[in-house]
Amino acid sequence: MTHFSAFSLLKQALNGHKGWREQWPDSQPKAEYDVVIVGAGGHGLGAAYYLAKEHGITNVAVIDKGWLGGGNTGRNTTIIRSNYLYDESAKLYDHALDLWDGLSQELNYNVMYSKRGVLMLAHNVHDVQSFQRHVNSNRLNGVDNRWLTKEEAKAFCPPLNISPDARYPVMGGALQMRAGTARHDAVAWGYARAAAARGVDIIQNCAVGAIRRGPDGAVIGVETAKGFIRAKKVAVSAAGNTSVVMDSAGLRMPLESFPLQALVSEPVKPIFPCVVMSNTVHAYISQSDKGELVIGSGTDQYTSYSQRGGLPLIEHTVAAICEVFPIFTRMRMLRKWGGIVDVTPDRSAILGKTPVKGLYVNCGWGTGGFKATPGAAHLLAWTVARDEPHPLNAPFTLERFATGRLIDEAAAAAVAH
Amino acid sequence: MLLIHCPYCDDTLPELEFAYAGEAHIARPADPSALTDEEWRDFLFIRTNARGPHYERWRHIGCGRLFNALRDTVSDRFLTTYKAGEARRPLTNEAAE
Amino acid sequence: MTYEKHQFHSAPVLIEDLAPVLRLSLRVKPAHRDTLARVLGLDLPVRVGARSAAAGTEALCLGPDEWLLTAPEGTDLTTPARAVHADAPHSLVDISDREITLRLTGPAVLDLLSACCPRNVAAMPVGAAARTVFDSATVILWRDGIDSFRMDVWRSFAPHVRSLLAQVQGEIAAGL
Amino acid sequence: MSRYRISGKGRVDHAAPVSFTFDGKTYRGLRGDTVASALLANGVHLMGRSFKYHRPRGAVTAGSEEPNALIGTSRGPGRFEPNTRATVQELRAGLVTESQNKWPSLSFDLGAVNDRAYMLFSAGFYYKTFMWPKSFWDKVYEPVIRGAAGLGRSPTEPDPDHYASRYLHTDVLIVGAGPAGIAAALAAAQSGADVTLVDENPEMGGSLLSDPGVAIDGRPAWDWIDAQLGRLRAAGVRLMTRTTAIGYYHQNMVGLCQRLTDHLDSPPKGAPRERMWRVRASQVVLAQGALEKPLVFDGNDRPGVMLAGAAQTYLHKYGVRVGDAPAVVTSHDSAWYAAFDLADSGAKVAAIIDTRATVRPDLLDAARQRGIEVLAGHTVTTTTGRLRVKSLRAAAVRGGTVSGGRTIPCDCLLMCGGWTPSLHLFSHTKGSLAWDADGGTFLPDRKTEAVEIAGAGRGLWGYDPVLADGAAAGLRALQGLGRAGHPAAFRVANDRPGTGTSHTELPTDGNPGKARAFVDFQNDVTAKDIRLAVREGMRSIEHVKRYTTNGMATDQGKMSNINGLMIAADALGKQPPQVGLTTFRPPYTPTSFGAFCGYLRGETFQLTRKTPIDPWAEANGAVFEPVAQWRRAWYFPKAGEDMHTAVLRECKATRASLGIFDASTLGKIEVAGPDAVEFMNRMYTNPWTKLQPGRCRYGLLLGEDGFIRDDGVIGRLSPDLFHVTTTTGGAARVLTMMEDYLQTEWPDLDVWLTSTTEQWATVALNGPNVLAMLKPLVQDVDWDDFPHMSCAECTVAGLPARLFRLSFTGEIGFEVNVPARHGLTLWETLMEAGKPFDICPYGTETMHVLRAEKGYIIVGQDTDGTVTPQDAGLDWAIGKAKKDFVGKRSLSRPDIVAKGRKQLVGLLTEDGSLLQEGAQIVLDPDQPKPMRMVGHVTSSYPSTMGHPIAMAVIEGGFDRMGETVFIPMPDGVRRARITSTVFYDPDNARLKA
Ligand SMILES: Cc1cc2nc3c(=O)[nH]c(=O)nc-3n(C[C@H](O)[C@H](O)[C@H](O)COP(=O)(O)OP(=O)(O)OC[C@H]3O[C@@H](n4cnc5c(N)ncnc54)[C@H](O)[C@@H]3O)c2cc1C
Ligand SMILES: NC(=O)c1ccc[n+]([C@@H]2O[C@H](COP(=O)([O-])OP(=O)(O)OC[C@H]3O[C@@H](n4cnc5c(N)ncnc54)[C@H](O)[C@@H]3O)[C@@H](O)[C@H]2O)c1
Ligand SMILES: Cc1cc2nc3c(=O)[nH]c(=O)nc-3n(C[C@H](O)[C@H](O)[C@H](O)COP(=O)(O)O)c2cc1C
Ligand SMILES: [Zn+2]
Repeated sequence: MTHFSAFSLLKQALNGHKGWREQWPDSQPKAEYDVVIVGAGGHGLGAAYYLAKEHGITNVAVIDKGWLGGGNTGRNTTIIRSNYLYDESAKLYDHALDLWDGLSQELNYNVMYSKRGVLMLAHNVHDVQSFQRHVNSNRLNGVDNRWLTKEEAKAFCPPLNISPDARYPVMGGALQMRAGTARHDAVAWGYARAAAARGVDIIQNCAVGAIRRGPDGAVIGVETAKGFIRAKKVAVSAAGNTSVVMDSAGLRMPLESFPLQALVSEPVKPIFPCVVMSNTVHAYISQSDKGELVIGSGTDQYTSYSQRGGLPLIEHTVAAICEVFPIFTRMRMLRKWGGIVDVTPDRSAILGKTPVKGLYVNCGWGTGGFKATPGAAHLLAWTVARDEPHPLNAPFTLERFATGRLIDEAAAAAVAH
Repeated sequence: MLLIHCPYCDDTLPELEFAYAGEAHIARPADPSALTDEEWRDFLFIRTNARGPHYERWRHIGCGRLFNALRDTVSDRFLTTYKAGEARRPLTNEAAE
Repeated sequence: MTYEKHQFHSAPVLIEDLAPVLRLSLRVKPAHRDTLARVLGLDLPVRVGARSAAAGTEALCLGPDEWLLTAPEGTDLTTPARAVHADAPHSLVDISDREITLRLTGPAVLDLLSACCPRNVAAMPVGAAARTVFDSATVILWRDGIDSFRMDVWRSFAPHVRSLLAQVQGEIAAGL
Repeated sequence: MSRYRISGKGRVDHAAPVSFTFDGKTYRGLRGDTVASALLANGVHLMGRSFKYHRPRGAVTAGSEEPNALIGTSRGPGRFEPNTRATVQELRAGLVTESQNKWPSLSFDLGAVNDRAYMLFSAGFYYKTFMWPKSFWDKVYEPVIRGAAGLGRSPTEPDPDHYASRYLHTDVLIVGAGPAGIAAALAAAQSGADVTLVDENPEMGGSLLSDPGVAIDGRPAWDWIDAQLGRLRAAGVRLMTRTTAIGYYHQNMVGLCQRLTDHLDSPPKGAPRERMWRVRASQVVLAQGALEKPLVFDGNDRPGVMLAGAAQTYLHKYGVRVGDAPAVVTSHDSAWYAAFDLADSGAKVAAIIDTRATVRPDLLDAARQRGIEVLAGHTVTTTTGRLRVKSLRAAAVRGGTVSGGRTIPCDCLLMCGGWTPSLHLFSHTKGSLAWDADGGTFLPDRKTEAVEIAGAGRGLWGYDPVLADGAAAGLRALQGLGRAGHPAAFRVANDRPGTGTSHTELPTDGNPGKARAFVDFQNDVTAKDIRLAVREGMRSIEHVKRYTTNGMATDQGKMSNINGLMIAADALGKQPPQVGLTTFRPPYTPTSFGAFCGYLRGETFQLTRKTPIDPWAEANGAVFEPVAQWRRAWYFPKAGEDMHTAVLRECKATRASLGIFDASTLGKIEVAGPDAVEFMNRMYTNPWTKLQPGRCRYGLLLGEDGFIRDDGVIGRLSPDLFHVTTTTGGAARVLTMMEDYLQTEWPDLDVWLTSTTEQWATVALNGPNVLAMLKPLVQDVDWDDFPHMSCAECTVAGLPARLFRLSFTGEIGFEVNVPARHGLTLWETLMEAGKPFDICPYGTETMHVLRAEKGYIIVGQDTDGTVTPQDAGLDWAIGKAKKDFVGKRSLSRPDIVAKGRKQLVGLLTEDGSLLQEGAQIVLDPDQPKPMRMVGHVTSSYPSTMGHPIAMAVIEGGFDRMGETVFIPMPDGVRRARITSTVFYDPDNARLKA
């Protein structure tokens, strides 16, 4: 792996960039692996990287039906934060934040993690109560999050409309300063390059059709577009498509897949310094390093695997943005797209073992799993390597849906992003 | 925005007049107390989440009725809709197209 | 240069509030529909959206077991219905005050409605009615004539609907 | 008139000059000009700077696909907008425009130092650097990178314009009004079909507007267009110009954005700026035409280098010659016609350079006749000129080798790399594409919607085939409606047929590593960048796109996709169809946010529901709070009072004598029918069978998961009639949930549900004097048999009413429901009648305090979707004998019956301070973080009892009565004692009074 640095860049610039090598090879499947990971999103690639790096397991393949990073990793609004309410969630996401912090250096790939601050707006008394609850809980959990008055919020984010006459007036907000964004594609590429350098095979354009189990019920491998691949362990990290993949192993999941849309504006000079989220109005916005406003929309009401989504939702999203930031009506939308997110009944992820020996699952991140990427990857690798969950992901079991120990962030607050 | 045929109104109308109501043909157990925790979980939370033809329910604001639909979740195309209480429509070749 | 005018009618549209009438929601299963029809002295049409009228009382079929009855204030439909309740169980609820009714008339009325009604209002036959949506409000839309509609809207939604209608009215008047 | 404007030529009005400014300088153009055509008429090619390298750029197109000539425009305060395509913006009087992405000026831009260091800024360079020292990222690198973002500057003021929207249902929607679209409309408009024809341009006619020499059916093209549009208008076809089809959604729904006022000198009052049309068409015909491809060679981006078709459009539509000495480089016949037309208009065409070794003899003849030098089998290896192209270097290509270069002076360079069908909208439908090797392009293949594609949009060239194709497509659309029509035929004279070939970068004898051969002009992506991406392992075209940003600019790859694909395929050693295109996404061209908002702005952004009593509250100085969609009176401050004093006054007045409260927003559902009681038993946790008519009961509703969803007091008015109330926010949800069970699980039950929320206005009266005040106003109630938790239909203040005796405050209380139209009258009557008792109107805050003192919960505040009845201390509300009700089974799941669940208790602070709602509770305040939290404060108020009260959920709270817990706040740790939730009148003495 060529080391990336200002120096190597300069050196290559002088010789016409001829010396750069491929960041990951175009691997073809071997007959057998110790671990096969289904899904080359940030979570799956990251898990492969940590398996190799932290657990010495390098006979690993990450298999994707398309191009790596082409799932939700490549289509999310990149909001990263950890100010979740419940201890379980706050600890999980804060673990991820810790990893985000050194990720560029660790991977030798600049993922442009930007701690520009995420401001979550409160628009009514209920919001205020709920955010205070978050702020207090985060403080005692050692998670950064503080309350801003509406004037402080305006000072932090000048385009904000804090007029009391707004349909949903801003009553203040919760600010997590450590939160922010990252360059989504670079996360997938950085993990892919670092994993490949440690011997992991990344096999693209190779759909996993079925998970095969042996006579004792344990996993023996996966059936793919490129043939059967034996595997001692299989970890499914297939985001929106989890139900389909798991079904092939005979496991039915508490998941539904919905289209979630996002959009960008034409690029403009810096105008928007931070990330703002309003769950009440349904507006999520930041400005990318290239200058577009990156705006998150909601999920369509029906389940779907078509990455499309309808117009009415987009209209409402844009209207919500313009309600909170009325200076933007004359901006133009450049592109909108959709992704498929899998959602659990309690809106929290499932990360752990399954009733099938040798089969692990990481799913249900819904509309908010990008921020978890390094954390989820790290914990998935741990769980697969040791065949037992790390204490941080131990609560995020599949069993909780039978026993009732739900981790319901959505019920406690509003939608979680 | 989808166009949906309401079997009660016998009319094809815009999605904005309808609300999605989840997977269809998940009957509430007659005697929930007889179920194990796992069986009860299956009823509560386990969903087919089919990729392809999917049995689901919609509610029409117009007539206030919940009805069943078979929709391809890859193309989002409705294959058929039918009244609540009617048996699951078979996946004919025609429908699966 | 050709400047294409769009096809809006810039003729005015009239938006008025109508006086209250008696409004009842009748719910009855198909097996007992005839009984109710008989005692109410009304046809209860079975097709959703169909209307019938007799002696000043009007019935609109809103769903397979739901009719909206309207009549002049003071009409007593409850007593005859109650008389057959045991044989023909049903529910008859006074909702006179739940909605208010707007009348929308004028050559541009279809433009006005098409601003916020996703369904094809132009295709609604005269004499039909439908429960549908106008922006985020559920409304009942009655087509009384080519250019004439009534709209029943829940009381608290009415200011919103009126405000939208007024905006569109202004836009139509601007002629663009 | 400037020397570039040809007098009398074009569709502009030569008698109507319009002046405008660009970067502070005033220019004159003509009515009908775009900013770009007017600037070109003034000899101005330099219109902008590119994104990364800040290279000087001019208009490369004459349409909405323009990547370079993006400007800021404004029309007075609040009406500034960035990134407007100068090639689209029509001139209007007083238009103010500015160039972008430059400092200090467009011709001298310091940002252009990037261009000197271009070797550093290779594709993906930032992923490889800015990592050390780590602390520099936040402080130095990131701010610099972010500072360099963007093209234009954002608006900074609210927009005074408004926006509109419409739904439209039509039989046939035709997108694009070029020859194909017009022919399709003529065919489809037969037998009375409802047809809509839209075009993004101010005029219909498409490429015919740039080809006036063509004759159709014996008429010059422009006359023919006028005549056909007249016919279409007469046939009732809806013709919409300045209307862009932005997106093609499910089931033939097409979004159109119509621009209404941006071209007008002074828009009529009340006119919206833009209107979004949501069109539902039975059949769609896409006749979008084709987009011309640039050629990729070193220096192909200098101002003055533009598409040949654009030059032809400037000439014919606007009467503007883009240069005096144009040179042409092409791989397609169509650019030859542009050269001929320019020559015929007086330009001295420097040369036609064709990459093809053999060219059609008639074209060669025509060039010879005009004295134009032809270099067939040649390439362009580079250009010169800083702010405008000065010369090019042409060289012969033989057997793949380039030799014998020669410099040709020119003042503009017209390029054409062939044409790409516009497949954007078709691709939105997920229709598949097929590679056409001959044309070197993708064509529409498998369709997923009722759609026809016609004309240049499916690879046809020449007006004769295109007209025929349009007519056939229109007819098929008509037949798709089940209607018949006649086929039409057109006679075309002076047609301009053409073919061509496709290229990667043009061959060169220079150092390809140094070539600045641009593929994506705006994002400064060069051929070299694409090859580098492939070398670095970006094998998927989607990776190439994201690594290089090719196709991600505001033209969304209209200029760059195919060229990028050809180069990437070449680098990968694959055929283009094996590599494929990136995904097309809406909108077709960038579309204003305002157009998406439509009416969803300001007071109509989202509806606000108000009760019949709201006007009184407003007139009497209420402060309001939003609750779900409603606005509710929060408190009624008197002069000088803050919220705290007002609320305490309201509370005390109610406890002492009489308070009045607007409860109209409570959800109400009439549950009627012989099986009503059975239904209630199944839905609610409580038993209902024994509840007598005339009595009410608190009802608790769970989700099937066992958690509390809603609650409310429910009255049984007769054996088969229940008056159910729900929380304000829960009304719609509860009704939907009940309907769902009724229709799907229990259709056999004879019971019906009717929402009566808005039928009734509800006024709550509470306080020790309520009976004294109310009794005289009530008729038909037997007071001897009307204890707490009773209900009756009666008359109150002469109004038909439903009277409930219940209490949410701990005082004797009533809720009077009257038909909504009388709500205000009732309120005013009660206010009058209450005067002797100092009746006090109170708002939601006082209601919250009073109920909290009494330990009543608020669903959604004290419960949060994870709380069971047992957790909330509402065990008593569960009908133990009932075999089943919604949610019952879940209550016996292992973790629900486990020890240590959080339970709802009261809290009293030891120092008498007020706790914060949402404050967290611990058992050991000295532990290190992360602390183990055992619960949180759900409700907290200053009370009428002289000390604040709070409710909280605490792990195992019921077993901790009297224990002390700790609430660590930023300013110190509070100690609080766990108590019962009932702080006020625990024996209910006041209710029984
Ligand atoms: C529009 C949008 C906005 C979002 N915004 C945010 C946000 O702001 N913040 C945030 O934290 N999260 C956000 N999310 C959620 C976030 O994107 C995801 O939770 C996260 O990226 C999931 O990562 P992943 O690696 O698990 O999944 P993915 O990146 O989706 O990877 C899964 C991979 O599995 C592959 N796969 C599936 N089935 C198979 C098969 N049978 N065989 C082989 N491969 C298969 C897919 O091709 C895919 O590449 C957003 C999501 C969307 C769609
Ligand atoms: N320079 C030339 O010689 C030249 C150039 C182009 C085309 N042609 C000829 O023109 C003919 C092509 O005719 P045609 O009718 O197929 O195409 P066209 O280009 O004449 O017409 C297409 C029209 O559709 C409009 N359009 C495209 N996308 C749109 C959208 N999303 N919303 C609204 N409008 C949209 C375009 O602006 C254009 O006006 C061919 O015969 C070709 O030979 C000649
Ligand atoms: C944070 C972010 C920023 C983006 N910025 C741009 C952009 O500037 N230009 C663009 O064309 N697309 C942009 N996109 C969208 C992508 O082009 C693409 O639509 C998205 O990754 C989904 O992929 P798909 O459209 O190919 O399905 C952006 C996407 C994300 C997630
Ligand atoms: Zn219906």
